[in-house]
Amino acid sequence: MDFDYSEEQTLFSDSLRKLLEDTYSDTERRKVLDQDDSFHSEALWQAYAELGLLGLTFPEEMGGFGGSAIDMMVAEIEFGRFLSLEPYLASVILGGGALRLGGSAEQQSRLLEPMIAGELKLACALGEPQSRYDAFDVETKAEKSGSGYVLSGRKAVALGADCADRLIVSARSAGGVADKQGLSLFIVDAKAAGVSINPYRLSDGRGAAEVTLENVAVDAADLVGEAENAWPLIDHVVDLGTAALCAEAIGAMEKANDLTLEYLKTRQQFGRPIGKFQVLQHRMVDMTIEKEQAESLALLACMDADKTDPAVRNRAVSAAKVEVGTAARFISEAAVQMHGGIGVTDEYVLGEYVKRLAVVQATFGDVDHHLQRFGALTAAA
Amino acid sequence: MDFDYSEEQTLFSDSLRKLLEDTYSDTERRKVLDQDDSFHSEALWQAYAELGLLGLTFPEEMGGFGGSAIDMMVAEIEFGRFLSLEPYLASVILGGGALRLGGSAEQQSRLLEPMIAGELKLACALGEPQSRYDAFDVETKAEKSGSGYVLSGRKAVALGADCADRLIVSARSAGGVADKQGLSLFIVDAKAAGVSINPYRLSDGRGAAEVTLENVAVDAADLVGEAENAWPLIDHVVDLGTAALCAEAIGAMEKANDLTLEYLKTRQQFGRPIGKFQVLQHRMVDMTIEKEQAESLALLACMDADKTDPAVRNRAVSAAKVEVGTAARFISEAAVQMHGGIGVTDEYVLGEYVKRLAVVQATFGDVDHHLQRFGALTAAA
Amino acid sequence: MNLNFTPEEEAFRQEVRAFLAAKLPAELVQKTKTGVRLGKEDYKTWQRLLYEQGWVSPKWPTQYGGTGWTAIQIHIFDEECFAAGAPRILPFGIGLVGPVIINFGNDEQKATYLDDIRSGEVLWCQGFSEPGSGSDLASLKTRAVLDGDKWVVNGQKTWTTAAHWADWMFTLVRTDPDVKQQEGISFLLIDMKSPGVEVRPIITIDGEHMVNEVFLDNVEVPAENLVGELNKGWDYAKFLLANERTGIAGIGQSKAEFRTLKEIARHERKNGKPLIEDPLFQSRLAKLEIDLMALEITNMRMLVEEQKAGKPGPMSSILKIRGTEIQQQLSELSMDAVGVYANPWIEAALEANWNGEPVGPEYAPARTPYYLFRRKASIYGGSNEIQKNVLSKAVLGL
Amino acid sequence: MNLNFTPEEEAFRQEVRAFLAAKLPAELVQKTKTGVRLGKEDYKTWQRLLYEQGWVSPKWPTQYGGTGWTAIQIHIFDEECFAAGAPRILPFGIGLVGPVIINFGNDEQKATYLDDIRSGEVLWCQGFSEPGSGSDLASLKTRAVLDGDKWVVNGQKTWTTAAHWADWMFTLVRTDPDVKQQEGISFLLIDMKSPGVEVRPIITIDGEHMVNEVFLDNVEVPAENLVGELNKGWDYAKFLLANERTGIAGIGQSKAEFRTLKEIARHERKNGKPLIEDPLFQSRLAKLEIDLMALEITNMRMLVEEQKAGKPGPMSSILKIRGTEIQQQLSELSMDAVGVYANPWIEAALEANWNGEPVGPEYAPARTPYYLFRRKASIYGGSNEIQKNVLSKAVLGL
Repeated sequence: MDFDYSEEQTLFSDSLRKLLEDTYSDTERRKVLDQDDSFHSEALWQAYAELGLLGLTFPEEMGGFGGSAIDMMVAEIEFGRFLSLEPYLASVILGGGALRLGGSAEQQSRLLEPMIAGELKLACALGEPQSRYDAFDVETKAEKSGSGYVLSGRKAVALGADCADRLIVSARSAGGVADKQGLSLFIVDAKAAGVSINPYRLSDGRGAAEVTLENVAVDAADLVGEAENAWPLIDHVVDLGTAALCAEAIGAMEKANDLTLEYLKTRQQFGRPIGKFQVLQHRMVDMTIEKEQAESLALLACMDADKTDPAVRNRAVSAAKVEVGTAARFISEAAVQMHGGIGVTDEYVLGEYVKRLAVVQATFGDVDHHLQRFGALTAAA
Repeated sequence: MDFDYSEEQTLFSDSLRKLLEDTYSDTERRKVLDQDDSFHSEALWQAYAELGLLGLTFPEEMGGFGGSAIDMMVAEIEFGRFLSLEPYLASVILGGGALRLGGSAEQQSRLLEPMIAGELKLACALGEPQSRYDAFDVETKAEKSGSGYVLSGRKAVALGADCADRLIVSARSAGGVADKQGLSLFIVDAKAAGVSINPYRLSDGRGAAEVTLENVAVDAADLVGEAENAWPLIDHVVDLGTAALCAEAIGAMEKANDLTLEYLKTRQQFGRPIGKFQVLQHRMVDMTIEKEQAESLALLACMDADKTDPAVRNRAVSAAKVEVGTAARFISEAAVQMHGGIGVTDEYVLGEYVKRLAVVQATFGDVDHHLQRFGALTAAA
Repeated sequence: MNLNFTPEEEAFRQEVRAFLAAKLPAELVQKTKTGVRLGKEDYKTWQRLLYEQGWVSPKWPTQYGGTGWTAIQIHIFDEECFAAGAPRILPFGIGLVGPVIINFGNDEQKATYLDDIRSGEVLWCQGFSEPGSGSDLASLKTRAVLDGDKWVVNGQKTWTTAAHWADWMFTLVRTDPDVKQQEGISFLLIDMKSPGVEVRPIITIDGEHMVNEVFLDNVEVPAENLVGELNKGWDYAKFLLANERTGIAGIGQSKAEFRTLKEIARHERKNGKPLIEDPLFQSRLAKLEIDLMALEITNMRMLVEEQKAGKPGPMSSILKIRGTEIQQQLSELSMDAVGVYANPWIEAALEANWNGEPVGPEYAPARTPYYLFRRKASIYGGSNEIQKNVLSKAVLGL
Repeated sequence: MNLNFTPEEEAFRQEVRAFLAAKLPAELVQKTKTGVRLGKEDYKTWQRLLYEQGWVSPKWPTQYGGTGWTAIQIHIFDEECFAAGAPRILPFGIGLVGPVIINFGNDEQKATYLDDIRSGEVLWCQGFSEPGSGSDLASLKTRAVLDGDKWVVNGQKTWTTAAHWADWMFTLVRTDPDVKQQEGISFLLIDMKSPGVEVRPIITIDGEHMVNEVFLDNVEVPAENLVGELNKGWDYAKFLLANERTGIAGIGQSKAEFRTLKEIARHERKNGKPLIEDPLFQSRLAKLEIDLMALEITNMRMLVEEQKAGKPGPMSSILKIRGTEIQQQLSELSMDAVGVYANPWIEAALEANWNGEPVGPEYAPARTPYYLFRRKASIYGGSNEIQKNVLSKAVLGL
């Protein structure tokens, strides 16, 4: 057991941080937030490609760099700290992850190589308007048609679907609406006939979309993994994404804490820095503890995110999401409160962290969802 | 709507307080706590009888003084403040309440009159080892035998059963173990053949007992209310007792707060009273707010404790027990913490309030139990 | 002691309901129910209707237009208005500056301002906070210097809600810099149309423009706009803030929001059942409802005390603290209730008459903005930390 | 970065397990599992067994009897001991005074005391707190005056755990009353059999006698019992308290208690099902387990850091705060779990070999006393408020 970054991880974390410091200041990011045509910076995306970031988590035989989920964590912490708006989670972790874990060699070579090169983007479209946080709750239908399939249905809040070239879509050809059996995953061209995409920003500025599929034809070659047995893959992909989100939240919380601590030291009221008031001191201590505890479990989640035993992986991921969710809410609210008025202005950067953390909260399951998943595992164990 | 004690209530509250101040100091109460033969002060009990307290909540035709549940509240608040160990809740509110609400005129005259005179004590034996907080979860059997019944079963933690002359016992002659149908209530002589009583103190020093019934014969005249349909009566009696407990907890919390505030003002550390530290100030404020909020709902519960519509009564009582339970735990723990070492010593009186509040917590349903009962009513409404 | 409403109180409730049924415009109700943002005219319309009914300033002394209602009646009125979907009345005129003018203003000021405050013809804003003076309000720096029959005012106010709508601003200004901070402050009324007054918007994290910075650059204010005595402004501010605290519990509004939340929780589904039946969500909902029930009674207990005493006591800080905590929890639980549809930021959907393609249920787009909006409830009107300081000192004697 | 145990670490775990299986007396296990109160001899027995194994003082430098284990090994050892039902080792000798003697004592003191500390032959207690000096420890008043080759000590210590069992007490005494408080304190070892030492029991709210008052009336202490330099006692105390903080997280013990709690929750029934399946109880249990999992990793992160740095840093206050919060929540949830059977106070059932008529399940009688016992966890060893002050200053720079 050890808790240090490897030499490579340190190097790579430093260079990513330098890239973001140099090119992605608050001002630069604000410009991206004001864009209407694209919800992220394509220039930064290409810089990620050049840095090798887009291939980080893929084995060398898929054109990647053979990194682990811990390497993913190293990157995500920086994305969180700098509020990177780019669709890394959507394209690399989720879309790429689905193909890495479940795709055929042909699919990997067809899609992962250009994705890693920055020439193509992926996204997953799993959840639906009625699913809440259960990715197995799927109404979208896949009907066999010749050697291929025809898909129809609606997908909700698909991360990165605003800009993806290909969508990985879950659909059902057997079982009831909330059955884990009967699901398949398909690669769908975002421009295919019958696909309509309603793109929008989330409250943290990141892009997503509602996706409607009307009799969309897909080839047999675009079935990912086994037909009607995609749940283990979907569950794994979502766990992986959740672990990545937890790591990103650690970076964001760390920065929110830094901003608050700085404010406590500089803001004067009643003739002294407000950080001299014991109630605020202790709350700042609580924020620090919350972040440390969340970080410990984000570590664990990333350690276990690549494990194939779902009970082990689910448990670590749910524990992390509970701790991160609890910490994120406490830190967001305490940070705003201690900043006072300035904390609720759009101009000051804290609000962007608060919104990012709110989006993390309602992505892939909130605290209650993961408490229940974890609790059921504990009760069964 | 008004929130003042009536003139009678003020007078009566004052005289009860004077009685307790004069005769029931901490030292006196400690003597009672050290007694082995009786778990309460029989002298104080007789003084309650003389003051008319034992008849307070009974209509005049039953030999009482026609008071309401609000009058009960006035008394219970004082009992809480002075930690009265006497079985008022057990004998007057629960046992007496069952006969008042469901007994025949003959039973009332036979038992309530001597009870009010201080010559006889009652107790309810409702819960069982497996019941947790569900008074309908009854295994004790009542079998018809001639014109009467034969009872067999075990009753758990029956308040005041250590000293009661008559027990009001629930038993089942129809339905499954957790059915609300099929229950009856019986008056059982504590000295009857087949009744065995294992008396003990609770952690707060009050008396209770495990009661075992082995083929205990009871007359038809000792059936309280309707056979096999006692649930509405049991539910009402337990609600009444819960409302009384809530009121008692208000008195206890008020006193725990007073002790803590006094300590904050007098205990010196770092060259000043510890009450000058902002973190302790704010916690003391939180304790004050918790107690005010709990008091508001204890008021409501006592207002509604006499209502016969179970939905209205259950709702008010559960709301109060949740708020009192939450406040009691917060206040207990914060009071001990701010006292430091002295707060965990047996010698200092605070611990007695902490123990009383802990017993209140685990009597007639804890916070979770009442949150669930209340939540189900809200979801259904 | 009796917590039941009297027949008279019940009759009063029916009277209020009848009025609301007859007069509250459906268009306003539709906006408040879906969380669409209200404009200046929405507030003015509703205030005018109450003014015409004679119910716009219930707490004022009857000779100035008060209704003479008991604390319980005021509570019933408040509850029924929000239950029907009425907007709130902006507090700056009727709730804040009005009582100051009534208590400390001269007859001419009363004649000039009070009726327009009640009718809503003239809107007010509050010029208290400054960039360097938030919780430590008494350190304010905006300076007013008497020059003949005019005050010349220089400085900057901030977090000024509705300054961009307001015709007048009541301010605290420093009129004597050489004495103890609290003793050199005066209470001055400033016409927002005066030369030298500049309002700049502050956009808040919910995306809305309701608060502003107000720059005061050699603004000339007639000497007679001073309220009460010179350098006694701090006393008037304390009086005003105590009134603000009491009004801020917002029971009626929170009860209405709780009903909306419950509707959402019936509509949303989790594990194939209505969310309201999910044990964890239900228990959070239950605890929140219980806290609100408690605060409603605590509020009435304190309002009755306050009416007896003729003024709010320091215990009213409890109402501010718990009231805003509950408001924040309501907004939080409502956001959590809509699940993943809390995330899309469809700001246009918050404007009246939007007809874009909906993203998620109709009630979803307002949830996260409202959560963010509510963050400030525990900051303004004296932060909850300041309220606890007040309670600690004034009630507990620490 | 790697959170998996190495094969070497797993092998070490097996070695510890084998030792425990062979040596830990079943009678002790039975007592710890049911919450029966442990006596002096129970503690001594277990310490002696560890001493003989050479594992009693893992953190000490190897030349004084330390094991040279890594932080991870120490964690594994701790976890396995508690999992097997071993009692804790009383901390006063090995955890507290031992390292002070090793770091600041002279050779003669090391020769005199260290081996008896390890074997448990000589038991120690800690004479720090006084009636007027709790959180403000440096204000202590117990006076030591040098008279020839003896210190004459007068004063009173309190909250002295195990003083009635102890052979020796290490104390902080005031040796110079005329300088700044922290600069006039020395660290002195006192033989509890000395004339003038009087121990009076303090019964705590859980009904147990473990803490005491210790009165010192003209107690004569040989001059050579001074540890380190005169008037440097405060530095040694800070060193000692930092060690105490680190040990106090109690992960191994809490994990064992969590398993007990889970067993209780499986056995208790609610609504006809095991309590562990009740959604609210299950969610509380889950949150507690998650917090404990997090603290276990946080603890290892910090222990590894600490071992690298060679001493505990101020961040270790986090372990004290969270560790004791979790201990308290465990005791609270365990009490709640047993429902109405939390209420009977059957003190005799907590004594070994009681065979009275049981009241409720076997595990029930210890629940409320243990809840009450755990209240002090957030008070002793520097209250959690003091820990937060430390973190605020030393880590955050506030």
